[in-house]
Amino acid sequence: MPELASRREVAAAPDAVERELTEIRVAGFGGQGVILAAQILGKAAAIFDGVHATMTQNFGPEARGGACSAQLIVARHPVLYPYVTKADILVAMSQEAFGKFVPELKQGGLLLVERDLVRIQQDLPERVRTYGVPATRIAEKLGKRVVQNIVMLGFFGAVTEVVSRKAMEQAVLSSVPASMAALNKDALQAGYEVGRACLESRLPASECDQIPEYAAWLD
Amino acid sequence: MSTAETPTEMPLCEQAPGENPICENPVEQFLRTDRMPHIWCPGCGIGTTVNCFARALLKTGLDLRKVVVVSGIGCTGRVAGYVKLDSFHTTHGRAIPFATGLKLANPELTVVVYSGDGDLTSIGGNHLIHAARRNLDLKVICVNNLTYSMTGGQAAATTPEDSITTTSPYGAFEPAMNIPHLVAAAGATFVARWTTFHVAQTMKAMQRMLTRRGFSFLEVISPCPTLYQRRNQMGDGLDTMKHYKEVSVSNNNANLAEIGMTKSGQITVGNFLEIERPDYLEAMRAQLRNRLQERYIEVGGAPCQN
Amino acid sequence: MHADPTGVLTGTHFLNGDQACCEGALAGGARFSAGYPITPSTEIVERFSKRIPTIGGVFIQMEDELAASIAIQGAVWAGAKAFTVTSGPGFSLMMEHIGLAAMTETPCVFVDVQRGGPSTGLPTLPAQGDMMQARFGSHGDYPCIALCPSSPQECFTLMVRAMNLAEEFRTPVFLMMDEVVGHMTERVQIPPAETIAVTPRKLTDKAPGEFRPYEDSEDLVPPMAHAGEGYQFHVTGLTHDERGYPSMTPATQAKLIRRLREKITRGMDRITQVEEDNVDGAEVVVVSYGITMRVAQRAIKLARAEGIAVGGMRLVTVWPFPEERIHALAGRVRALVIPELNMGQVALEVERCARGATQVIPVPHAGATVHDPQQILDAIRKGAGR
Amino acid sequence: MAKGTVAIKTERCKGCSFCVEFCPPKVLALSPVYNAKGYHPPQLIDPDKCTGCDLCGMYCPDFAIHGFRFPKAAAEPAPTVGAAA
Repeated sequence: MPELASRREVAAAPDAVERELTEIRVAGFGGQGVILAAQILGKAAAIFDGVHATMTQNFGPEARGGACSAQLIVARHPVLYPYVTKADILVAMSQEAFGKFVPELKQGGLLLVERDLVRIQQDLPERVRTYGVPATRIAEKLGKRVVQNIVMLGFFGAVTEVVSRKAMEQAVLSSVPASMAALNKDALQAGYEVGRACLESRLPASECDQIPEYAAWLD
Repeated sequence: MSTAETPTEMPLCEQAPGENPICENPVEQFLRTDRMPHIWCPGCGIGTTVNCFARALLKTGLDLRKVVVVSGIGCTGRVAGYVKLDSFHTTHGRAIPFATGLKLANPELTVVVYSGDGDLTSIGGNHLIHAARRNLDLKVICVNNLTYSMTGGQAAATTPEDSITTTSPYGAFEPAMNIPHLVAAAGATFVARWTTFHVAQTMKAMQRMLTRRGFSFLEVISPCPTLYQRRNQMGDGLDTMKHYKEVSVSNNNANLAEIGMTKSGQITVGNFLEIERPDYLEAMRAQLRNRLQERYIEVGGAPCQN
Repeated sequence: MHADPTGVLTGTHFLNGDQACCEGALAGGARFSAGYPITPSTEIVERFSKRIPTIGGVFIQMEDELAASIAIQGAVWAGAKAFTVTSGPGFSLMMEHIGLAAMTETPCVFVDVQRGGPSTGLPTLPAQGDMMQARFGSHGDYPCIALCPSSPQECFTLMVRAMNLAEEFRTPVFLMMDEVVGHMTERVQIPPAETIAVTPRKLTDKAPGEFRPYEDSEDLVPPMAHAGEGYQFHVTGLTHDERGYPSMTPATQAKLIRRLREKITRGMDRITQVEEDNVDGAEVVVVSYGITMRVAQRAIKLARAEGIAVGGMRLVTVWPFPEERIHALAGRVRALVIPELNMGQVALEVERCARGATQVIPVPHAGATVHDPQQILDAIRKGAGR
Repeated sequence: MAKGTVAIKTERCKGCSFCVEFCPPKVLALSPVYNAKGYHPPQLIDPDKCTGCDLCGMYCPDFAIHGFRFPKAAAEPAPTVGAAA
């Protein structure tokens, strides 16, 4: 089982009593598969990694156009409070989602963005590390734009330690139709490869384009 | 027994009808005789319709253990309490959805909804429309006495214009609902209207409904001498029956848009409509079998018990 | 009797509370549901409509909640186990038929996924404002059973339990969920069918003619019969005698209404389910239910970190209210803290049962989200005199 | 010679007169006597003409009267009954 919350410093009281958890926000616009991504992530943790995960999604009119988001709490112990208070990880798939949720990202947190759709125009909380992935572009190159969320999940899997690679793959395959298994597997693989290359290069996100594995998807 | 014995036959029946089987009223077997006499007023037509219903059941030869009567609230709503069948006296307006659950959970049942105009067309109007649309296999008998009787004779959706009721003391001015037109438009596959004067026709229509499949609707115009006729100077129950005889015109091919009830005008009666189309259960089974193939587990004759 | 394996999705799943509730209904034997779409309960019947044709049963989407709430009762009398689900405005529309089910002793389950109100309120956001409506919503005086799950896992287990309690007591049972629990996705373990206890319907063994549908029996729960079996029985929402016949006399009313109440009171021990956490020796006990108790647990941990002896009592069954438990508790603590997503409904009951023996501190919340644990922590501190 | 007759449960009768009015051979009339509830139940005033057609039975809202044919007469073709509009 991966070490949870290993990247993070222990937050200040009062929530220090529950620090063995990771709060994740996944956000974007309707049609990007944001909710499914969070669902798969939660499933990977709760079913295949055997830890605890609670996923909640924001319903309502905003889910049919504007910002749409899901919250996921992953923990060693049963999750009590089901919502994100301060996100350890924000996955932003759209500019609007980024703008809306970046204030809840905690200091030292992790920001994952859709490289082509999110421009980081505002100050981030201190010590936030940012990673970007051209998820939509990669998905299009693989043949179907709809797997952009799976590309993002692969990328997420590579740059965070929330769920194991194996659990992620099992979760993806058990959540998509059998006829789409191969495509989703490729999407996940592509995301992982780009993520790992990015991480290993130790380059800042803005310079990841220089990495051959990354650049290959951009032309 | 022979005709020669006739003179002694009749007094025997009058004194102790139970002692001679031939004296037994054939409808007795359908009645909860321990609840007689019933609550309906002298000259009320509801009992006459029940009489027709019992005789229709007798003629169909249906297994009475599988016939269920569901009523709503109101004078006609009390029918469920007097018929010796599995019977349910439900809430105001909701006999049809209750019957829907009964029928779908055990398709073997012959489900009769027996209620009044206020119950079925006003508070329960939406259910009437949708059951007709679904062509759910229910036999709906609507006794229409043009008013809310149980509550003391208020204006109903079916009250003809200019009628005096306790809530239209200066005469009703809303057009009365034309029920056969409504249910036909909603998708009913059998629609008829008779009056309590037309006992043989009423019985035959009931017989037809009981033996066919699909949403079947019968409106029976019936006197409410105590509350409707009296307030409108239309006499008693008998006067009303004579009035029905006088003003009724039988026309199976009537244009349903034109048969709305008026206070004292013509009453168009007839078996207006009988068409075939798949009922709800048939349509459901066909659709599910088509989509699910052998994975579909059909809810058949047996109730969906666990 | 155990569950029919056909309907049991044994295994470990990642389900939201609504989906888990549907699985609970199927495991509990439900083979009929009638519904009308309303957020945030719709996913329950969406799943049911997908699952039931391959299990053997019927789902029908009715024209409104009034229809749905009585169609299930028709199905029950035809022999099926049945339930319906709704939310806020739909729950209001179902009230009359909750009374009908209580009066006619029709075993069925009503699931209310609570959202913010009154009126249309907050269709997609949580509240726990229907607790008193569940208790007293239909007219007349009748008892009820209401269970409050606080996780998708419990939406499964408590739905099975709700189906069972309905059969055991021949009464409508409420599963009082809330939007958070309904839409929250977590791991749900569904055990093998043979380990899931299912209460069979209590049916008469008498012959037609000898059967009296509402006769007195030892446990005050009369055995029933199904339509179509030759009993030719009568069921009415009117006050009725043992034969099921209308009888509108003071004596019949008193006998019937007392029995309806008494059958639940007598069964209290089998119905009441309360979870206690470090209640012995506690200065303050937080009493809550549903999602709010999960949130409260965070506050409890924080308070303990400050050295306050805090206990927790989670009401899994809210109705009938565990009166004696609360009363006994009240005599031993400095304060009872009652957070809930309403302006203080169950707090009133706690106050009544405490009978002045302790301080009762409600932590009201208008809904739309859950409490900030800090609010509950403040109330705990106040109760502890800090 | 009567083909049939009627049986009356006088205590159920509410005196509506439907049976009297719609009897095809007009063999019934309300009796001058009262039943326990104060209604005048019908009586057979012209027994020889009764056909036992049971139209009175069909009309009766109170299940208080019904007509029946004598067994021998029942074998003969039944006359057309029912009220035409």
